[in-house]
Amino acid sequence: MINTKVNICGVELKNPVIAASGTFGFGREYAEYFPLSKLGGISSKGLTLNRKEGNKGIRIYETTGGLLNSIGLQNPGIDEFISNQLPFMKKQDTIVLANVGGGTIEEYVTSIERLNKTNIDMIELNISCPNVKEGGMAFGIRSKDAYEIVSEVRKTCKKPLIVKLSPNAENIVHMAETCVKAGADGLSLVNTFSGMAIDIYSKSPVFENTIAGLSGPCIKPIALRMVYEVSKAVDVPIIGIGGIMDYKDAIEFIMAGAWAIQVGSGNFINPTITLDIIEGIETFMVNQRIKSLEEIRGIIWRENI
Amino acid sequence: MINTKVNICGVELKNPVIAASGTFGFGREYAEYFPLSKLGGISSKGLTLNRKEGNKGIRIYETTGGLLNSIGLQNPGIDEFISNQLPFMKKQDTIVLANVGGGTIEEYVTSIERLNKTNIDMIELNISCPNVKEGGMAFGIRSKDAYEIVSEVRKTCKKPLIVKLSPNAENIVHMAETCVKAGADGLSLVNTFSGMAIDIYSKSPVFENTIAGLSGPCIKPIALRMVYEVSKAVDVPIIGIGGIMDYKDAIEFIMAGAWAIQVGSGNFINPTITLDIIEGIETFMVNQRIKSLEEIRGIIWRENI
Amino acid sequence: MKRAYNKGIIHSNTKISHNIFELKLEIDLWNRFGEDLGIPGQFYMLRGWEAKDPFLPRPISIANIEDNIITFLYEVRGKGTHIISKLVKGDTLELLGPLGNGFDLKLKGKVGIVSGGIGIAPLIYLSKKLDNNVDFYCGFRDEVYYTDIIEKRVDRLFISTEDGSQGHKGFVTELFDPHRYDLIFTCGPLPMIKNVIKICRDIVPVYCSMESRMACGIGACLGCTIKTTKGMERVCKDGPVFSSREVIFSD
Amino acid sequence: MKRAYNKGIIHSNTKISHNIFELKLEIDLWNRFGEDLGIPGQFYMLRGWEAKDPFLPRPISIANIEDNIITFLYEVRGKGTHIISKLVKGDTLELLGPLGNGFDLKLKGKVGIVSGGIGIAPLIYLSKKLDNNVDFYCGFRDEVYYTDIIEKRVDRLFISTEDGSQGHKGFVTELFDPHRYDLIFTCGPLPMIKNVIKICRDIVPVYCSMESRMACGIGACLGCTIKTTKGMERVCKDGPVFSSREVIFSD
Ligand SMILES: Cc1cc2nc3c(=O)[nH]c(=O)nc-3n(C[C@H](O)[C@H](O)[C@H](O)COP(=O)(O)OP(=O)(O)OC[C@H]3O[C@@H](n4cnc5c(N)ncnc54)[C@H](O)[C@@H]3O)c2cc1C
Ligand SMILES: Cc1cc2nc3c(=O)[nH]c(=O)nc-3n(C[C@H](O)[C@H](O)[C@H](O)COP(=O)(O)OP(=O)(O)OC[C@H]3O[C@@H](n4cnc5c(N)ncnc54)[C@H](O)[C@@H]3O)c2cc1C
Ligand SMILES: Cc1cc2nc3c(=O)[nH]c(=O)nc-3n(C[C@H](O)[C@H](O)[C@H](O)COP(=O)(O)O)c2cc1C
Ligand SMILES: Cc1cc2nc3c(=O)[nH]c(=O)nc-3n(C[C@H](O)[C@H](O)[C@H](O)COP(=O)(O)O)c2cc1C
Ligand code: FES
Ligand code: FES
Repeated sequence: MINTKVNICGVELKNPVIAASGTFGFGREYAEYFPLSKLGGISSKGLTLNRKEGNKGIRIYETTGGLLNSIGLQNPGIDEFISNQLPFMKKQDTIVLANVGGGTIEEYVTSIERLNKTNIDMIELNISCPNVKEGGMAFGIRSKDAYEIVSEVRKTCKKPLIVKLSPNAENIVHMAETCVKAGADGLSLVNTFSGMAIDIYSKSPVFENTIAGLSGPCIKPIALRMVYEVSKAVDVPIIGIGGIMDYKDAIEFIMAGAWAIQVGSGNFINPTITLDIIEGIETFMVNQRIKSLEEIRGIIWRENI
Repeated sequence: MINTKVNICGVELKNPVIAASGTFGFGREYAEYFPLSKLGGISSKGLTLNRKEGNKGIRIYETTGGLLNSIGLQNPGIDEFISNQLPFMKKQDTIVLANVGGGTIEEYVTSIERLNKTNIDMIELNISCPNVKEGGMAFGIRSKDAYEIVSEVRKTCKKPLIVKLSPNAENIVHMAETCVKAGADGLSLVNTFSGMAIDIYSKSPVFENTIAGLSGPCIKPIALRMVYEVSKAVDVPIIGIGGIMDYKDAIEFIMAGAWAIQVGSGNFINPTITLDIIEGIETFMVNQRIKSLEEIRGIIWRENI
Repeated sequence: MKRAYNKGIIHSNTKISHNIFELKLEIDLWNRFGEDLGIPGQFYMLRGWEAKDPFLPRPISIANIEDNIITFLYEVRGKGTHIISKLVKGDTLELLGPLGNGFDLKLKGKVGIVSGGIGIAPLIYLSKKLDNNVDFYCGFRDEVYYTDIIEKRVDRLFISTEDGSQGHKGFVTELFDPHRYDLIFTCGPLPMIKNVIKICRDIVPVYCSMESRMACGIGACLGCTIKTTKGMERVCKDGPVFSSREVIFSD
Repeated sequence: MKRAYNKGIIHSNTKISHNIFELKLEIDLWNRFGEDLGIPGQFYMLRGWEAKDPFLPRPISIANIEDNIITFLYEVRGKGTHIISKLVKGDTLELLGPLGNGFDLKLKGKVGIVSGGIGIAPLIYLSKKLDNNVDFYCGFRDEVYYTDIIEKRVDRLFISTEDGSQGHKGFVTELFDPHRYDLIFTCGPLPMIKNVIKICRDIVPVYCSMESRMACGIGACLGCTIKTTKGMERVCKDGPVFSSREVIFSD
């Protein structure tokens, strides 16, 4: 018998596949296509204290093997999330992560205070959205900025605290170590890479903000390397993210050291891609006689496995 | 009449299209397919003071929209280059850049001393190869390490000095500014991104060195963003590199601020891709009534253009 | 539960004009379960390739449904539609849908339909499904297509071409008098839609099918939003059909 | 100047065994210029797609040349060969070549050819072009293909299958006696090649066609090198055919 369960910071996921923030809304649209209870977890659209309209102009632009997005954290705000979305999500028999962004430390802290009082399973602290000043990426570049926000949030946060890292961090390993020192219970990485595109006919950037966030299989080799480096350096659970499109990609992240993985852009290619990945992982485990994911977690670098 | 010429650090290129280091050998193989005189320039395979065998194991691995490579600077060494390759390259009526790597500052400096005595047109200082300890990437991550090597090389170097930046630099803008302060006449960017892949059946990294370098159109949005940010920050000529596959990509880099561009992985898809790009740029200029590349260089951010 | 991507089998894929193709797909699998294949104004996300370049599927409107055959009409613009145009009878193609809200078929009164270019696609199916009296105004750049079929379904058909090769020379908006209609349905290039709305303002309500770049197509990513009086609305889920009174154009 | 990528027009693309296809391509364009289409052991880089995924072209050996038709024999392994297997008569495919050194056809004496699986591809063409006396040993996993054609060209044909369904049950290397030959040509999986070399050591010279992952295919990127007594050599340019005395195997 194989067992796909993972326990992350005391929270048990039935399998390691989590729908990534911003690509899955609050699950409602996908619930039309499959029972969300199949998922290990769902990370909510990035939330800010107050509702946000998001960015103007073009928000999506396809690139080779991926896409640039500049959504700008359009979201209904924490209160509206808590009253209208969270109850739906919690009914789905899957783990729910609240992905929290913000502009100031106070804003983050207030959001967390309100989430403390709910039955949310985990917080995913987004210090890495490149698309809005208030997305927190300012906190995600230099380790010392991250230290400040994570340690403040930690003081307030009563839920397991996952910090979501930006691949644009100056030094991803140092960033990871700093966040753990500041109190993170786990880390998820990566968010989108800062990228851009130019419309050569209008001679101007495609996006109003010029810079947008790159995701999809194009970034996978870099994301995998970062997950590998971070897993080796810190002792908390790691959630691997970046260009995961099939079970093979997922297994690569787990072998690099990830405890669980998130699927983002892949959902756009097929709304039931997460089911294929879950099934693929199970079949792989059966064929390879792997009983639990622990057996292969970090297997490429861990000694005595 | 359109004019595709660019003058970089006093060296005139007949057009802005340069074959990127490591993807074009010393030009010999491509000379079987087209007259190299069509090119703006050629950057040699990365050279080290002494010959190198390069890395063992798999050296090439395809990824979505690109490839990972771990060649490991296989090259015949500076002296052999000067006696057997440079004369051939200089006969091609195109600008020749010597791409120089190294392990120690002394090694770099000695290589440069020998190149000083040749008719090479420019030096491209490679402080960014991720595939060997001696590739210089150690110098390409932290600005202060780069300052040390670039300023030492500058003292010796009698040729126009282009420093090739790594996208893995902690802060690409600060790195660029530092290299200019240290004496770089121009900058080229980007080299490959540190990435990796895992063979899930053998449960081990695909590459013997674990980490390899990612290139190709997958990285273009990130490379373009870096060229944009660096162009805005420094006043020296910038050569844009990263995933350029057609004239549209090339024009994007120029509009982001590049003076010239390099084509790397694109050569693998078609050995005459550089000709298509040169022709495409010309046609675009004619259709858009652009007389010289200066008119559009950095047009997305430059004022008063 | 809705079915996610299904395979459609290509019945025909015919070039009907310069750069314009008519694609007929046979749907067997999921119609067996009696699901609705879609109403006018709804669309499908199409993937005619297995690789990850192009990355995203492409939204294409339903131009007709007959038995188990869905007809799409598409213009080859970039690489996605180019790949689809190369497919031949028997090839398969993945599709997700029907998606979006569609046109409201229950509105009463005399209808004016205004199309520009390939914007005609959803309006062809609309003209079939409406019980109202309909006049159809269609503008083309040069070559005219599909008008023979529409002509039989509507009271009056007006054609314009920019080069004057057929019908009125100029824009289709120059042809029609908003006062003659109780409602207007339109689809086409943004400048045309804006112009139709301008002409109809305070005279007759306009329902327009909007375009936007899409990623998920089902309302989850917020990539396709447009500004409306109700806030940022998703073209793929809240639209693609919007009342002109809702849409806020940026300029 | 050599021509870079040229379009080949597919004449046929036939499944001849489980996962094995025979592709015949018509070459008109560049043969007009009288260029050589290639000798046994040479290969082409094939691209059967315009998009950037898959990114790299795929090296495939020449299995035959007749008039302007090149035949390739390929096994569907991953996405590149999968896409190529979907192409039909009339489709075009980009190809670069001929590339590599090829087998030396001027060597004298009795030849033993040893193939494993799809490694048979270049050896089919070789068996046609050699004037020597040839015995051909071909090993397959289960299904046997192309042996009827080879049989007519050689003195003796030996077949082995791993499952014993045809010919000798087991490996092809168990069949042959190196003492009977003046030279051996071989192509197949690495373990087989190593075994052939081991059996022939100090008895008869072996020339083997080596495989390696390739990027440029023309000798510029140094991605496909193998270790040899002359240093790191490029499979695409210095090979793919090497003397067994040159190749240094890592284990
Ligand atoms: C709801 C909806 C219904 C549609 N119905 C039809 C239809 O029935 N027939 C039809 O021919 N087209 C239709 N379109 C437009 C069609 O989706 C685009 O033409 C197609 O996605 C272009 O893909 P491509 O790969 O060929 O071009 P790309 O290479 O992606 O781009 C080519 C050009 O098209 C533009 N473009 C790309 N995607 C979009 C988009 N989503 N919206 C607007 N412009 C875009 C780009 O700016 C670019 O200039 C519809 C779009 C939407 C949103
Ligand atoms: C000089 C040369 C001649 C060849 N001739 C033939 C031929 O005539 N017929 C034929 O069927 N095959 C031939 N091959 C092998 C063929 O190139 C690979 O099978 C093909 O590239 C796989 O592509 P893919 O996209 O289908 O598989 P991928 O998805 O790229 O990979 C599938 C599997 O194949 C392996 N693989 C990928 N590329 C190579 C490679 N270059 N060498 C070895 N293993 C690889 C991978 O490890 C993977 O397990 C030749 C290879 C070389 C180097
Ligand atoms: C359209 C879109 C919106 C996103 N919104 C958020 C967000 O609100 N919060 C967040 O932490 N990450 C957000 N992300 C990042 C993803 O969660 C994920 O980290 C990233 O896309 C990389 O994974 P992928 O390659 O699987 O898409 C978004 C990504 C996309 C494509
Ligand atoms: C196979 C290969 C070998 C390379 N070798 C070198 C090298 O020796 N020196 C160097 O500066 N860059 C080297 N590069 C990096 C390229 O010059 C270029 O910076 C990078 O590939 C990004 O451009 P691209 O996306 O167009 O390939 C190499 C790249 C590849 C793919
Ligand atoms: S395309 Fe994702 S919300 Fe419309
Ligand atoms: S594939 Fe580039 S050198 Fe052989």
